[in-house]
Amino acid sequence: MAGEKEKKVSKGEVKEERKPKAPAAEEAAKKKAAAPKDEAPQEPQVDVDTLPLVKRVKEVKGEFIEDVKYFRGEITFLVKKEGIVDLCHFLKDDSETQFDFLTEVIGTHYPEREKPFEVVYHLYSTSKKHRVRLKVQLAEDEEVESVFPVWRSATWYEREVYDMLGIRFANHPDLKRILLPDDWEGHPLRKDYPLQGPPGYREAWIKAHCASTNKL
Amino acid sequence: MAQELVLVVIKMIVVFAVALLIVAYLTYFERKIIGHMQLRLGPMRVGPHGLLQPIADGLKLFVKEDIVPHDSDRWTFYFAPILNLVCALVLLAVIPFSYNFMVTRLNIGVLYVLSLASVGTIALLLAGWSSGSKYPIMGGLRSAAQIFSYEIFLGFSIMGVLMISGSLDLVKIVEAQSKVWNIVYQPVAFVVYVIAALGELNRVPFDLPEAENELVAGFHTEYSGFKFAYFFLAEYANMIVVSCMAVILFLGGWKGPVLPGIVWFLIKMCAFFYFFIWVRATFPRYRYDQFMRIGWKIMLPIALANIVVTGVVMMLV
Amino acid sequence: MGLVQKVLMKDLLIGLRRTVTYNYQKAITMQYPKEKWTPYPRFRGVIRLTHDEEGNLKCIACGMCARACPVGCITVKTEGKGKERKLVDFVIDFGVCLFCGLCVEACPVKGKAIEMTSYYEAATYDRNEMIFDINKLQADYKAWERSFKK
Amino acid sequence: MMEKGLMDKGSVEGQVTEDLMRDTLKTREMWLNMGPQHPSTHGVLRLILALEGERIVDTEIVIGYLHRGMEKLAEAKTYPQFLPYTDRLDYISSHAMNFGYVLAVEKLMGIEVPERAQYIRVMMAELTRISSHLIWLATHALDIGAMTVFLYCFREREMILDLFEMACGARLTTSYFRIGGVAHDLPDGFIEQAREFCKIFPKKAQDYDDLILKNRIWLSRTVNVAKISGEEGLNLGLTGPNIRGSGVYWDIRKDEPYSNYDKLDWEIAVEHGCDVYARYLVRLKEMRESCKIVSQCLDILEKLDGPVMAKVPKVIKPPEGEVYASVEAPKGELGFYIVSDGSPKPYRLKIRAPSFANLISVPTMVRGHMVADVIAVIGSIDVVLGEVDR
Repeated sequence: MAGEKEKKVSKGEVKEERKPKAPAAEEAAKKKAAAPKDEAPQEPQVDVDTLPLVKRVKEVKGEFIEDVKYFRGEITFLVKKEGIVDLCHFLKDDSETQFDFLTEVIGTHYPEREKPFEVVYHLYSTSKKHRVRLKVQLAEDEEVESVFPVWRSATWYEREVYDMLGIRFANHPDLKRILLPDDWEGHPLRKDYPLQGPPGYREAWIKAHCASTNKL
Repeated sequence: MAQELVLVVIKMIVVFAVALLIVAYLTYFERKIIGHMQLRLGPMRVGPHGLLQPIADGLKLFVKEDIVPHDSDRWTFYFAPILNLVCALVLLAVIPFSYNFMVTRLNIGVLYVLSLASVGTIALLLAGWSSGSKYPIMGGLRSAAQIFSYEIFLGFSIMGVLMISGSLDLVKIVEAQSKVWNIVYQPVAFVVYVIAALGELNRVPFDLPEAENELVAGFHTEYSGFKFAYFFLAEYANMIVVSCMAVILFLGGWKGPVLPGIVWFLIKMCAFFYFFIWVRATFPRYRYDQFMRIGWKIMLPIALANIVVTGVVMMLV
Repeated sequence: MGLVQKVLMKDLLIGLRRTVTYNYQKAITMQYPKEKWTPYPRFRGVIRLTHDEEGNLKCIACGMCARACPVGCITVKTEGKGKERKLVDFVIDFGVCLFCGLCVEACPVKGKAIEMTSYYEAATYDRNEMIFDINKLQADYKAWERSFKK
Repeated sequence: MMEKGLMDKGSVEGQVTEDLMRDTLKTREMWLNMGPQHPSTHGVLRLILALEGERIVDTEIVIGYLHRGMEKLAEAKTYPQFLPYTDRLDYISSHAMNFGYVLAVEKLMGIEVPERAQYIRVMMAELTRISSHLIWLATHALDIGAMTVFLYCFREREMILDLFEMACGARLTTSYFRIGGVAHDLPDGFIEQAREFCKIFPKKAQDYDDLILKNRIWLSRTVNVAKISGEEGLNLGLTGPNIRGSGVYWDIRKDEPYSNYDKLDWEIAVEHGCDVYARYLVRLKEMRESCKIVSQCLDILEKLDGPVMAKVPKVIKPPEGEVYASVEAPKGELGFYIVSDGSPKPYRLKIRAPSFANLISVPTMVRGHMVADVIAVIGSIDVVLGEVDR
């Protein structure tokens, strides 16, 4: 966890939790006692390699898979950057997987990591009714291939990731900002981007738009 | 001579003043009726049951800022609404509200009405074009297409009536219906006439030139203040004229038992307004190409067939 | 739809019949300033501070509400520490408030030191008037409610 | 800027040039800017249309006028604090939005929600679906010109909003669901009033059918307009009633049942017309199915007693990890992807907004149609800009 984030959390929380801390801990303990009943079936030590989907993917496209995770019933593949389009094509067309629907493309920023960016793909199969998550990790200036040839909906999702995090997608037909104005500076969902916009932005906005009210 | 002139002037003033008042209150009744059809109340605030609403609206439009777009063709932009209203009001001059209550009796009344009505539509085209904006020009183009298609079968639809009565004089047409109204002889023509009238008036389901959901406000998007009021008045004045023509051509004009002729005329006219408003509250809007198709492929053949059938029957009887 | 029905415009006539029947039924409009909507008991309107039987504020100045607020529109100013903590001012900016009710839920006082009233006519001409201080937050809306309640 | 954007798509430019070559007259397409202030773009959607006469050659969609940075805000709020924000995503179906969010957090924490709360949630979500579809029908019909349908729909919607106000205290931004259950139990008299609604609604819904279902004008405006096949729809990210209008049997409530949907008896509404009219029929059927679900829930709730909140720690601190949970919102698949680092605030929260994804296919749908059809198409896919821009 980033130092900055840690600090923010502690600043906000330690003060707040002065009172409820004890009950919270109690609750947590109580929950731990009661929880295994609910959680245990969800979090058994599943051997991921026995899952049919993982087996199939590892069998055919094993060279692109770096890691497989299983959490709360969801399978996550950590995919090598070069293999993403190839893997997507396979997942879409293979008769055992049939992931015909791209649910979304997400970008995440982990500033403390060596490869700070992560692009997450959620896939769904309307015939097999199962889901999978693919992850690609990227270094600061790396690009990832667009999955636009596989699912056309990726155009917008990837534009949003670019807009919010500045991750570039190679071979994207029209990579530009989507939610923010074209002349916006910075990428707001990066962790180093301040919550209330760039410094001075808010004040300038108030000056321009709320001249009549002196307090906001 | 002088006496006659004074009489004509008085008639003119009465007809136009009453017409403008009726027009203003038509908007009120439209809002009220549509409101009630939609389980609302319509205007309620200005005066009892909102009765002064049209006057308040008029005053509001009068004092509103009069905006002229930068890219507009200035003089045409000013001229179009005036032309539209003048055409609409001038039409009222030949309408016989009863046997002797009319501004002037013209022996080619039908022709006069048809020709001036199309001039009024040109005003819409001018308005759309001169605004120098994209939505109005699309509205203007649509109204131009309407002139060409709907004017034609509007004319054809009343041809049967003219054949029966043998005159273009509106008074004579009414007199010819002393015993039986023309709607009995010409039911098909009546339906065609009503549909053509809806198209001619830019009313739902044919209100394409001003389709507010597509073209914002169509040809009068850029108009504001009193120039907008001109269009508004003209639209309702046109509604009066079209309703009057329907009453004269198909519903026996002022003919009716007991009540004086003018009262009968107004009752029939109001029934027609109600129908227009009723239609507006009920139907969706046609698309532009569908509207053209209905005009040329369905209505025109029906109107022509009606003429042929009327002719054949008249020859045989 | 058969040809006869099509020529007779049955589809259109059904619609026309529907609108004309409603024309002669009672409208469902509520004429707002004249008649007013009586909210249900749970309505989340403007927030006020409550009193105990002796007429003192119930608030113990713990600041739980301020911490629960998603937008941070509540400011609780206190004096002193520990058991001597005293409430100095309690400010809610209703220009920012979401009226979500999380503050009331967070209140640890028995019987809740803050409550959401049914008052909904809180519009103002000036943003600053939407900032309620401790005095304004004790306003009683009972009279307002009684003025239109059936 | 806008010209460049359109020209970037090489195929479009090619198309236009071809048209120019074909016509001996030198004509140029007209650029029409529809929105963000336009009567029928449902908020602040902006479309840049390239027109040839009234026919659409190309469309570019510009969004973001309502962007509030929800995802960034979420990173600064604790888990319970973000809940009222989800109301403001799709503000006409806030229960469904809450539902998606709390499901995701509960999945992350492994909380089991009490039965009674489950049924209350399902009932509220279905009432929301009806009210959302009513607004959709109202505005869609208004866009096509049938303005009376609008008022009739709102009449029934008011009944639903009354129910919401009764149970939650707010009519629109309800914030009723909590992580682990719902905020309050149902108030007295709720079940009776809800039952009355279920009884009245199918009768009142006859009004909309009378006005437009078989109306020839409505048919000519919607049938065979904006056809999109199921396969293409999936490729373009269509979900919810829109994809079911193209003959795809896909409803998350059936396929991955959450919150007791599998214990209730109802059917997926599917039509095979692939056009605007099919999407209209799907939603009409869905409203009636939802009504069925609500009355079943009411039957169960009458007998079922119990708590409406699970035992949830005061400070919600989920374990480290990431989950994706989705619900069938009225507009389509609503998903929340939450990455937790073990702190009381989400590390990353991504909202998969159905309207955003549904908009992607609009340019494909409207190509070759007329300006008036654009309105019908936007109406038929049912966008809410609060959700698109987030």
